[in-house]
Order: sequence, then structure tokens, then C-alpha cells
Amino acid sequence: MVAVIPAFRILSSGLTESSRLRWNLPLGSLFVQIDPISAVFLIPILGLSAVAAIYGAEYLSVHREKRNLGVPWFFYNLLVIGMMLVVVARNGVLFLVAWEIMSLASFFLVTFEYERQTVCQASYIYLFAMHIGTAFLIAFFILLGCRAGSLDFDKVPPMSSSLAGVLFLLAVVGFGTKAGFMPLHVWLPYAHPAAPSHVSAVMSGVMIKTGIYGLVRALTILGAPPAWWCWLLITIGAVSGILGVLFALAQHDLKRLLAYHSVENIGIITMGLGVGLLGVNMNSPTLAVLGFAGGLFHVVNHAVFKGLLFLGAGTVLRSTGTGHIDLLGGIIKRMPWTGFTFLIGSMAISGLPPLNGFVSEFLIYLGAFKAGLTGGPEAVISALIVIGGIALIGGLALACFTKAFGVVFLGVPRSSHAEQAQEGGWGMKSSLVILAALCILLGVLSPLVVKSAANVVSEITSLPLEEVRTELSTVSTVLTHVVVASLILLGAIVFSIIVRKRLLSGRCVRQAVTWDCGYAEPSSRMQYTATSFAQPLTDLFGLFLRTRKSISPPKGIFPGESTLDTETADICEKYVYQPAFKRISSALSRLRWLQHGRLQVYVLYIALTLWILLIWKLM
Amino acid sequence: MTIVLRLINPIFGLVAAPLLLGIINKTKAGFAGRTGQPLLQPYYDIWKLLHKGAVYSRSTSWVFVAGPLIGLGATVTAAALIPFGALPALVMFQGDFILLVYLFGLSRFFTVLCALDTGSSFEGMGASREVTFSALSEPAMLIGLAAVARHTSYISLSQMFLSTTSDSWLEWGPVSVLVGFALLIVLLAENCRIPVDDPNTHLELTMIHEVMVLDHGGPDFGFILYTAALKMWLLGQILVGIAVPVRSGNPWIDTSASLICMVLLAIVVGAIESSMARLKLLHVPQLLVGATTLSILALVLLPR
Amino acid sequence: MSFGTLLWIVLLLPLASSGICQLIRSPKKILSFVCIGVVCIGILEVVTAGLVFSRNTISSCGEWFYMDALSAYHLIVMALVFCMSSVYGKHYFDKEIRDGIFTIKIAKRYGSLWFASLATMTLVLVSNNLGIMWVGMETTTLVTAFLICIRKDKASIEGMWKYLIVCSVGIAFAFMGTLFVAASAYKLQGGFSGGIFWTQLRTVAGSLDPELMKIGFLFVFVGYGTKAGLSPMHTWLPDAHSQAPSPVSAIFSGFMLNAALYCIMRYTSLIRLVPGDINLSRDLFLVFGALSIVVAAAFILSQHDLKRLLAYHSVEHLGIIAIGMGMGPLGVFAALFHTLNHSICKSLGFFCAGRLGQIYGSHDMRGMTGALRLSPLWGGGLLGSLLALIGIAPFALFMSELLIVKAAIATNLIWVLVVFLAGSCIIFAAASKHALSVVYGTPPVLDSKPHRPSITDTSIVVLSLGVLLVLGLWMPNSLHEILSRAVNITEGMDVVTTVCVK
Amino acid sequence: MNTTADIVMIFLVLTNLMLLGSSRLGACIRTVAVQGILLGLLPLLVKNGSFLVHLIFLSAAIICLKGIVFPGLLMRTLRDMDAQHDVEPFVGYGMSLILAPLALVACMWFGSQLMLPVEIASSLVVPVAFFTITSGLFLIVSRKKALTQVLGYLVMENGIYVFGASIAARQPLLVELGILLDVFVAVFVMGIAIFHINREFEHTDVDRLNKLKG
Repeated sequence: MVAVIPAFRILSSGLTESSRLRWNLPLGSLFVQIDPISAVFLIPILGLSAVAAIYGAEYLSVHREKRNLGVPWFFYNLLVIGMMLVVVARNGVLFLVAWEIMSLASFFLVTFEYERQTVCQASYIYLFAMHIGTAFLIAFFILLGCRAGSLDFDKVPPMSSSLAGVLFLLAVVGFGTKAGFMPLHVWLPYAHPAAPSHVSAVMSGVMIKTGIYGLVRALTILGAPPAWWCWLLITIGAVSGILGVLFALAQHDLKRLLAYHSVENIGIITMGLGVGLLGVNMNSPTLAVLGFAGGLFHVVNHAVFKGLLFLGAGTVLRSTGTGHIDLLGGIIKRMPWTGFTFLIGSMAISGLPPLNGFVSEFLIYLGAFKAGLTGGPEAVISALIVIGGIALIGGLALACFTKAFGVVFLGVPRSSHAEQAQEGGWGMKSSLVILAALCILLGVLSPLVVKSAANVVSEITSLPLEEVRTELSTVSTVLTHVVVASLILLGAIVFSIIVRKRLLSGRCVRQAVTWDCGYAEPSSRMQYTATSFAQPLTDLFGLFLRTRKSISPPKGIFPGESTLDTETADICEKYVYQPAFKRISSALSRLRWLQHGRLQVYVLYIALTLWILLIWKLM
Repeated sequence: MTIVLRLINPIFGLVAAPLLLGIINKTKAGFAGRTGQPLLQPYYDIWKLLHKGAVYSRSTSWVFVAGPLIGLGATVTAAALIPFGALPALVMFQGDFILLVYLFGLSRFFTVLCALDTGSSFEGMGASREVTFSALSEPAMLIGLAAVARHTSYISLSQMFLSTTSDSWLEWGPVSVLVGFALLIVLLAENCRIPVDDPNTHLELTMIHEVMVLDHGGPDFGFILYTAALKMWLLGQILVGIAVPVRSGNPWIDTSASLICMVLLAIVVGAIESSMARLKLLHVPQLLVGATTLSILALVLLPR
Repeated sequence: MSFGTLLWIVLLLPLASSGICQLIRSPKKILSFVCIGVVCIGILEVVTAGLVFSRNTISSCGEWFYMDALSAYHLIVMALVFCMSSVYGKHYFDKEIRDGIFTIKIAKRYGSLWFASLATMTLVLVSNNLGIMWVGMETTTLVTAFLICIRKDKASIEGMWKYLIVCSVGIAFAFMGTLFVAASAYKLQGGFSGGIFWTQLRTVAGSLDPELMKIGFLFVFVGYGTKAGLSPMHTWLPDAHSQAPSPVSAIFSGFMLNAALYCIMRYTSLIRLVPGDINLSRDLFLVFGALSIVVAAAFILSQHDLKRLLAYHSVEHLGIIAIGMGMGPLGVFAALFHTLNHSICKSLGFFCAGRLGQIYGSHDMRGMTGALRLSPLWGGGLLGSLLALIGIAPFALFMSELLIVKAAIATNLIWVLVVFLAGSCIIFAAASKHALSVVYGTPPVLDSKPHRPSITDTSIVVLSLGVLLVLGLWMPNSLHEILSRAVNITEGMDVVTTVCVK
Repeated sequence: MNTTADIVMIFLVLTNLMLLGSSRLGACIRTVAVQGILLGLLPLLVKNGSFLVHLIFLSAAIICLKGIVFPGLLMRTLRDMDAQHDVEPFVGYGMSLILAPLALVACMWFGSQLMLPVEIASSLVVPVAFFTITSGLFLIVSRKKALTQVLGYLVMENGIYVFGASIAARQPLLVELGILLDVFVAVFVMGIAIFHINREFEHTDVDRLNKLKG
């Protein structure tokens, strides 16, 4: 069952092979095709699914006696197949079916531990969000189909700008729900923590990327973009990025935190796409190439490091039994492998050189700066948004992951949970190590990787391949310099290590308690908690976060128990969706007097209906 | 030959960095009417520290040890990216300043982790302030550089500096002033100088950077001090590179001009430190956001 | 003529067996007899339908009995639903029998009425004379009324009474409509000898009196619409469905509503040929369909009784079918396809609901949790059927709704589309919330452990879900052919044009 | 002889008014019986009375069913139950009597709207038919006792029958038999149902059957 998935890897080598089978589905044809775009998304899907499967094999083993593990694995494979089908489908209906299979499979995986109340709620929200998204997609595809006469993607005629605009909006909402754009992201922080960790890794790592894929595909279908599309994408990206990382900063639960970071990274990717689209719109190939290459590269990178982080979090969760950050601490000594790999992942997601996260953000930056150089005022403004946005996101992400890693893995244990931590088995460790290695490799080999993106970008932007090649070669020379710099970094570090060894050789190196400014005995409860660590920033952006504090301050000369706890509800959920749903339901419940049990009135309805109709027709 | 030429600049930086601290201290002493410590005191300190033993907290892990080393490495690498006067940078490419900023980020990342590794509440406090302020100063710096890039129409530090000439100043004067101020604020914040932080306060509650390194000792602490000095020097280089349009063809004149400006900068910092009081911590974010606004203004004001 | 006799057999066999039921001595035997008999009749009916498809139409004893693709299609649906329900019913009543509620007296009544209702519904389908068709419909009401209150408690009697009165009134209106149509026929120059046979009316439809036909259609629509559970005439539906035993609810929801709708379709095919207000039927279908969807949404949103929930789902889906009927050939195609899917899916839903109700001792969803843990088969079946009902791919209902959306955009009826999508989203939210709360979570502690489901039960659930799945992914050519023929009949097209759904 | 037809029609209207006005269930049932007999006369009034045999047979059947059997059944049900008269209806008797003429006018207008091939020589046929239907509905809607509703339904069917007989008297037995059978079964079934209700609830107030709602 587990070994099945790597077997699929062969697929991702193919460049453009298509097959169109006759299929009697009403309004559908089984038309699949693998082109570079699909391949780019297919590779992470297969890779990450394989690694996560290796991990999951061990992760789920604790449930073995409790329930039948065939079911989750069945849905796991269904999920993988669904995702593959989504990226290779070239027919609207086939796409929708694959899309729903994917959503449904992941839904059932989320509900793996269905006895827990939180899981029920999460699964409900997830199902609902998916369905809303799908509704928009249905509208999108049917509208497309009615224009084209066929639902095959390659038969779409050029269309009027207004219609294209409508379609674009439909696509943004429909795919954005899956990808987790900021107003539509509500399901993520519920579904990801609820699912088993390897599943959340796959969901967050690759499944939400299918939303991005759909968007890219839609862009290729819809033809030349007007300027407002770019601005829309860039704005959405900036908003999702910044708010995503802010909410992540305010979380106490490790996996919830990671889920919000998915929103953030989707934001970065979207900004990349926006920049690329801007390039297409201003027909400056450099911009287009940088933007799209950056965006897609970030798709791959995010798959790698987010998968790594979720798996790491899973190991912590499984061995300590809690995901609450403030209950953990000091477990790097007990689980060194996990700790190290998680550190790599945190560095990558904070976009620190020389890891892969940096490279893709670097490309997007570069694009933005180029836009700032060349374009007119609106280009400058979008450049400003992107640069400022990513810079702020970078800073905040750094804060967030110093918090996550520092508080969870460093220091001394804050509770008995953290003390009982122990390292996972080989299956888990090996998958972590693989992903961590990938983080480093993708960073160091970035020049080569970027070169390979040529025909993807030309596919999306419909620029001539040669032009894209030349652009990419310049980019990759830049990246080689980056690599050189990181080599210097490595050298410097190694050098300083040697120096330190030399200096310390033969001198006394003692162990002592932490310098505690004269306190007698520092206990683990004196440590700085994650909440307080994030507090300056959460206060600074309190406007968006609306963190609810409940304080009972210490009173009296000999203060007794005093508590402070903070809880940050999702702003969109709390201030947009819940009121809306309340309003709808109250409006509809007005209709309920219709059925209040009086037979006579029921008969009256019929008579009245008839009379009304008769009068309507005879007048 | 060229590679040697390119190597001169970083090496020079590595050597001369602590001097700035010396100058600053001298200036402050001068303002205070003291003779003050000798100019080369920072070198002595570092030397002394390098030859001490070390004490490690029991709660720390290998991260605590790795921190200073990686910080030093990152900063040294950053030194390879910035030209000085006529001396070209060791490595130069499009968007090198992005790498620069993120290298600082890398070193900060590990400093903060070290602080958290000790498990001391004071160091955690310092760490949290550090990340807060840096998260705000990064946009200021990058947008400011974007403005410079726009009016020089280059996106590599070396080329930017080469093309900020006296007449470009005449053309973009106000913008460059805005950017200059923004960068100055960033410099002060990043190096924990007054008005953001007071390097020689002794109350842990008010410290930011100093408090994070309370537990380091011996060579590690030496590395940290040196890294701080180097960082000061590098940011100074950037500021000077943008602010000083001495571009006569003659390398000696240009380089010495920049050198003089560095000294001046140090003196200015010293002056600021001795003339201003430290801001309340709550006001620091406002200062940094102000810097960001300056940069944004600079970028938007640039006509095309 | 053999085929004619076949129709007679299909009609009389159920009557005969309903008589036989009175002679059997034990409830279990009766149930088995019902099961076997209905399956045999069902097979017979399917064979008949097959013959109809092969020979396009069958008629017998002059004009009185007549079948074409439309009625044959419905015949198949009916056979399917009845077979499923009877097989399910065989084990459903085990509990009642153990509790001594299901006495031999009741069992006899159940068996006879069951067969009788089968017979009457068949009569509706095979009769060519609109009057006889009406008689069939009316007797259906009266016969099934007593199936509702198999167990005589207050609630079920109340449900029965409401069902009886509301539907009878409605049916009376339908009869008025029939009379109007007859009148419009008698106004023809030279008179119109003979009864009101659908086939004959169809030939002369062009020259019928438009005014009378119009009024007649209004009456017929309201009348049969009451039986079909279109809002606002649906009021009897939740009461009757929730009170009836599950097999009965299944045939109500699974076929009786469709039978009523079938009658309306017959008239639609006439009214379309009548000169004058062509769009009359279209508008009626659209308005009432949309209304039903909205009302259903409103009631599903705040529903705590599982079977009432399913009943309102029927209102919704009949509404969907109705709006499909109002959207031109493609829409009608989708609507007919949806009829099949909905019948299968809804019957399954009622089966699972009934068994879970027996397990938990009530249908109040607030008390039902962890069904999946308690009884994987029925819990899973309920989850599956509800997911299918709220239109999740790759189940067949998703496909038919997709087709309806397509038809709506093709005929650009955007307002209907908006109502449909909005309503279905609300219903989705509400229904999935209920379904998940029932299926997941931790089960309460029950005094009695649920029995292991028998093999037949398992096969029912698995098969029906499987069929829905297959239909969702692959539509056999034959089905496509049948449906497009039926479409041609309802749309009043004489030349057979196959609907292109690609 | 259309005068006779008119007279019959007027009598029908009167019976309806009595039904709307009276509160005693027994009285209502007797009125319905009278109405049934009146209906029985209708087939004999058909223009150019061909098919005489058939028509006579028909009227005989109707008279004995609508005029004798059903009332008898209902009377028996009434005797089984304790309730003798319909206590406070939703719409008072006076009010009903005020509403009735309005309904009649509406029906007149409606009848004039549609050109029906009437075969009973009276311009009143169609309006009276509709009026009867309406008053039947009104009884169902506005009264509380289950029995009254059955009566209402019966009256409604009578109205339909008037309508049917008047426009389609010449056609084969089909429709009439349809009605007869239907009404027969209906009354029969409803009688049993009422019996059940009475036994379960110890009352037959329909408005107290309102447990199922929402």
C-alpha cells in the first residue's frame, strides 16, 4: 500500500503526452495530458506523498489495534490519485470530478479520529468550504463550456474581456478557497490540526497547491490579462501573506500555527504570480519570468519545508501528546533528529539563505525591484506592495519561527508532556531527514533548478522558449553568485568553528545554571513563554488580531494564583462569516411558520395557490 | 589581480570594524568631558575575551554554541557584498542587498535562538524585542534601497554606489536625504544604539541586544562583540555609499573620502548617543515605522 | 396479443398477490412473500419496459393501456424502488415482530396494501386514459394512507389524516383539471367521441381550446403538484414521511412523488402542442421548483428529526426536478436522470434512517451520535446517501445537477440558477452539519447492542451506492437513448431527436 | 325544462348555505344527503336526452350513493362518537353566511370567464358548481371536527360532479364511475380514519392534531 505511491513517480518525467479517451460521462470526456505545468505540480505531489506515506506508516501504527488502518490508507491513495488527476485533467467535468474526489478523500482523512468533537467541527467547516469553492468552479467551467461548446481545455475560443473578467473572478474565488486566500482560508486552521500529521503535511504541502495550479491553468486558458488582474493577485497575496503570518504569530497550537503559515506562503506564491502577470501585461519578459519562476519554485519549496515542518510537529505531537507550544520546551535534547530537521525547516520557511525558501523569495524580490526600475507609477506601487509585503512577512516569519522552534525545542521542559518526549522511529526520522536534505539541496542547486523551469514559464506566459531560456540563464548566473556567497558563508562558519576549537582547547569549560540576575533557583516556570514572546508584535497589530485577553492579576501583598490567557479567533470567521450565516438562518427561519401543524391552513395554501394562479392567468 | 583587489575591501572592513566603536566611545567621552577609554579598547576587549575559558548553562544545547559562530559567518559573508569607496565588493550581482538583509536575518535568527536556549526570562524578553524591531526595520531598509535602485536604475549595491554621483544628488537630493535618514534610523536600530537601545545600560529589563548575550562568555562572547562591530561597519558602509557622492576617477581620493565619512558617521552616532535619551520601548516601533514611511515616500516621490 | 396481455399481467399480478397475503398465517412468511413477489413482479416490469423500448410503444385492449418510453422509464424506477424497499422491509420489521407490535393482523394489512399500492401505481403508469390515470393516483392516496399508520399511535394517525385530507383535496383539483381538458376536447367541431385518451388528445392537441386547456393545466398542476410535494402544497409530506415505516417512506419518496410528477409530464406534453401560451408549463415548473428549493432550505436548516430532514430533502429534489422540467430538452433530460438518481439515493437514505432510528429508539438527531461507530453499515450508508443527496461528486446526483446548471446557463435563466445554487449551498451546509453530527462523534451508551446487519442489508447499501457511483462516472448509451426518447415525449416533439449532453 | 334545471341549481346553492350556517353535525349530514339527491336529478336534465338508459342508471346510482349510503355511513360514525355539534369554528357561522354571497359572485364572474360546452340548459351550472366546490373547501378550512371536513370533502366532490356531469355527460361511464368510486372510497377510508382518531385521542378536533410541525 505504501510502496504503491513511489511507483507513480515515473509519470512526472513525461513532458507533453496527452490521451483522450471516449467517455460516456454526461458532458465529459476522459482527456488527460501532462504538460510542463502539470509536471511541475506533479513532482512535489508524488514526492511528498511518498515521503509522507513512509512517515505515516509509522505514525499511524499506534492506532493499529484500535481501528482498521486500511481505510485511511485507501483514502490516502485516493487523495494522491485525485491530486494527480486534477493536474493532468484537461476536461472541465473530469477536472471537477477529480477535484471532488480529492476533496472528499482528504475530508475522510481529516475525520480519521472522528470521535473527537473538534474533529467533527473541523470536518464540517472543511466540507462546507470545499463545497462553496466547488460551486464557484462549477459556474466557472460551465460558463467556459457554454462559450466553447466543449469542456475540453484546448477548445476554448478567445472571449470578450468582460466575460474573461467574470471567469477570472470565479476562478480566483473557487480556487482560492482551496488554496486558502485570506478571506477564504477559514477551513485551513481547522482541518490541518485535525488531520493526522502526515496527512496535514500532504494537504498543506501539495493539496492546497492544486488551487494555485487551477489558477495558473485558468490564466493560460483566459488569455491576455488586463492590469487589474495583476493588482488583484498582488493585493490578495500581500493580504494573505501578512495576515497569515500575523495570525500564526498569535497561535498557541503548533499545527494551527503551521496552518496559518500555509496561508502566508500561499500569499507569497500569489504575489509571485501577480508579478509574473504584471510582466505579461507590461510585456516585459524579465518580469514575467522572474515572477512565475519564483512563484512556481516557491510552490515546490513550500511543499518541501512545510511537509518537513508538519511531519516534525507530528513527531512532537505523538511523543509528547500535546501540540500546545507553552507546554513544551527543551525537547531537542530528547529528540535531536527531529530538532535539527525542524530547525532546517524553520530556517527555510523564514527565507534564510542559503536554503530553498530564500531563493524563491529572492526571485520574487528581484522581479519586484525590476518592476520598480522599469515601470510607471502603478508598477512602482505594486513593486512597493510586494517588496514591503515580503520584507515584513520575512521579519514576522522569523519572529514566528524563532518562537516556535525556540520555545518548543530549546530551554528546559515546561511540563511533564515535554519531559516524556522521545525520538520517533526510523521511518519517521528518515522521512524528516530526506526533506531536510531537499531543503538544502534545492537551495544550493537552485541555478540548475531554475534553468529547468524554462518550458513551464513559456507555457504559462506563451513567450517564445528561447527568450525565456536566455532570461532564465541570466537569473541562474545571479543565483550562482548567491551560491558562491553561501559558500563563503559556509567557509566563514567552518573557519570560526576551527578558531573556537583552537581557542578553547586546553581551557576550562564549565557547566553552570543560567545567569539569572541573582535569583536563587531558576525554575522552568520562569522561562519566557511563547505568548509573551509574541506579545509585542501581537499588540502592535492588535487591530487585525483582536486577541481576547482574560486576566486575573495578582492582588494583595502576598499575591496568590494569578492567570493570564489569550485567545485569538480568526477575524474573518468571527466578524464576517458567523454573522452572515446567522443572518441567513434567521431570515430563513421566518419561513417556518408555514408548517405549524394546522391542517386547515394546509388546505388553505392549496386553495389560495390555485386561486392566485387562476387570477394570474385569467387577468 | 582583480580578485586580490576585490579581497582588499572585505579584509579592510574586517580589520577596521571595531575601530568605529572606539571612535563612538571616544566621542561620547568627549561630550561627557572625560578622556575616556583608548581608541583601540574594543580590540583589547575582544582579544581578552578570545583568550578566556567558557561557562555554559546546563539548559543549553548545541544551538547555543552554534549561534555566535553562524552569526559571525553570516556577517563576514555580508562584508563580501558591499563595496567601499573605490574598492569593489568581493561578490556583486543583481539584488545582492537582498541577500545582505537576509544574512543579517540569519545571524539574528541564531542570536535569538541562543537567547531562548538559555531559558532565562530576561533573555527571552530581549529576544522578543529584537525580533519585533527587526521585523519593522527590514521593510524600511529594503524599500529605501528600492528607492535608491529606482533612481540609479541599478539593483546591485556596487553599481548603485558607482552611479550615485554628485549630479545625481543634485537631481534626487530630497529623495536621497529621505533614504539617508531612513537608513540611519535602521543603522541605529540594528546596532542597538541610542535611541533604540542603550549598549551600556546595566538593567536587564531595559536591555535588548545586550540582554540576549548575558550567558555567553569567553570566545563566544568575543565573536559576538566582533560581529556587532562588523555589522555596524557594514551598515555604515551602505549609508556612506549612498550618502557620499565622491566619484572622482581616483581610487585613493574616493576611498579616503568614504573612510573619512565613516569616521564622521561614527562621531555623529556618538553625538546622538550623548545628546539624546533612550526612547521608551513602546515608542521604538513608531520610530521604525516612521523610517519605513520615509522610504516609501522616497520611492513614491521619484518621478519617472 | 402477447404484449397487451403482459400489461394485464403486470397490472393484475399485484392485485392477486395482495389477496394472497390475506391467506398467509405468519408475519415473517408474509414479509418473505412480499419480498419474493415484488421482486418477481419487478423483473416482469423491467422485461415489459425492455419490450417497450424495443418496440417503441405498447398498447392493449384498444386504447386503454398504452406505454411509451416515458412511462417505461418510470416503470423501471418504480420496479427498482419497490424491489429495494421490499427486500429491506423483510428485515426492517424484525424488531417490531420481536416487540410484538407487528402482529399477524397488521402484517396482513401491510402485505395487501403494499401490493395494492404497487398495482395502483402501475395503473397510473400503464393507463392511457387520463381519467383512469387519475383514478389510479387517487386510489394510491387512499391505499397508502393506511400504510402510514401501521403502528397506531397518535403521531402516525395524525400524519395519516393530514396526508389523507391534503392529498384528497389536491387530487380533487386534479380531477377538475381532467374535466377541463375533457371539456376542451368536447368543444372540438364535430364533437369528440370516446374518452379522453392521451394518444388521441395528442393527435388533435393543436386544435384544442387553449383557454380551457390552460385552466385545466393549472388545476392539474396544483392537484398533482400537491401529491408530488411541490411547495407550498408539500405540507403533508414531512408528516407522512416521518411517521410511515421506513420502507413505506422509501416508496413515498422514491416513487409516489415521481408518479405524480409523471402525470403532470403527460399533460405537459399536451399543453406544449396547444397553441397560445407555450411557456405556461415552463413558468409553472420554474416558479414552483424554485419555491420548493427555498422552502426546503428553510426547513432543513433547523431540522432535528432525521426522517423529516430526508422528507424536506425530497421537497428540495422534486423542486430541482421541476426546475429541470422548465429548462428545455436538456433540462428535462437532466430532470429525468435526476429522478432515477434521487429515487435510489433517497430510498437508501430512508433505509439507513429507519434502522438507525430503531437502534437509537428515536429519530431526534440531537440524541444520535457516533452512528459510524455504532453500526458501520447504516451509519456509513447514511453518510454516503446524504453526501450524495447534497450533490457531491462523483455521485450521479452531482452529474444531473451539473446538467441542470448547464441547461440553466444555456437557456440563460440566471435567476433560477442563482436560487438553485444558493439554496443547494444552504441545504448543503445544514444537511452536512446534521449528517456529520449523527455519523461522527462518540455513540451514547445503549441498553441493547445493535444486531449484525444481514447480507441482504449490506448488499442493498453497497449496491445502491455503487450504482450511484457508476452512474456518476459513466452513462450507458442505452440509458441516454431512453432518456432522450422520454424527453421527446414530454417536450411534445414528434421527431425523435437525441439530446446532446456532451 | 331549463327552469327545472335552474330550480335544481338554486336548491343546490341553498343547501350549501345551510351547510355553512348550521352548527349541528347531524343537520349538516342530512343537508348533504339532500344535496346528493339533487345531484341525482342532474343527469336527467341533460339536453337532447339520448343515452336515456345510461343516464337513468347513473342518476339512480348517484341518488342511492350520495343521497343514502354516504350519509348513512357518516351518521353511523357520528353515532359512534360522542360529539354532537361542531363547537366554535374558526370562522363563525354568521361570518360564513356573509362570505358565501361574495364567493358566489366570484364564481359567477369566473364561470362567465370561460366558455364551457355546457349540456344542461342552465346558465347557472358552472357558477353553482364552483360555488359548491368553494363552500366545500371552506368547510374543510374553517371547521374543526374531522367529520365536518369529511362533509366538506363530500360537498367539494359534489361540486366537481356537477361540473363534470354538466360538461361531460355524454361520455362513457368512466368519469362518473371515477367519481363514485373515489368518493365512496374516500368517505369509507375517512370514516375509518375518524374512527381511529376518536379511539386514539378521545376527540376528533382536527385543530388539536398539531403535534407534527416544523
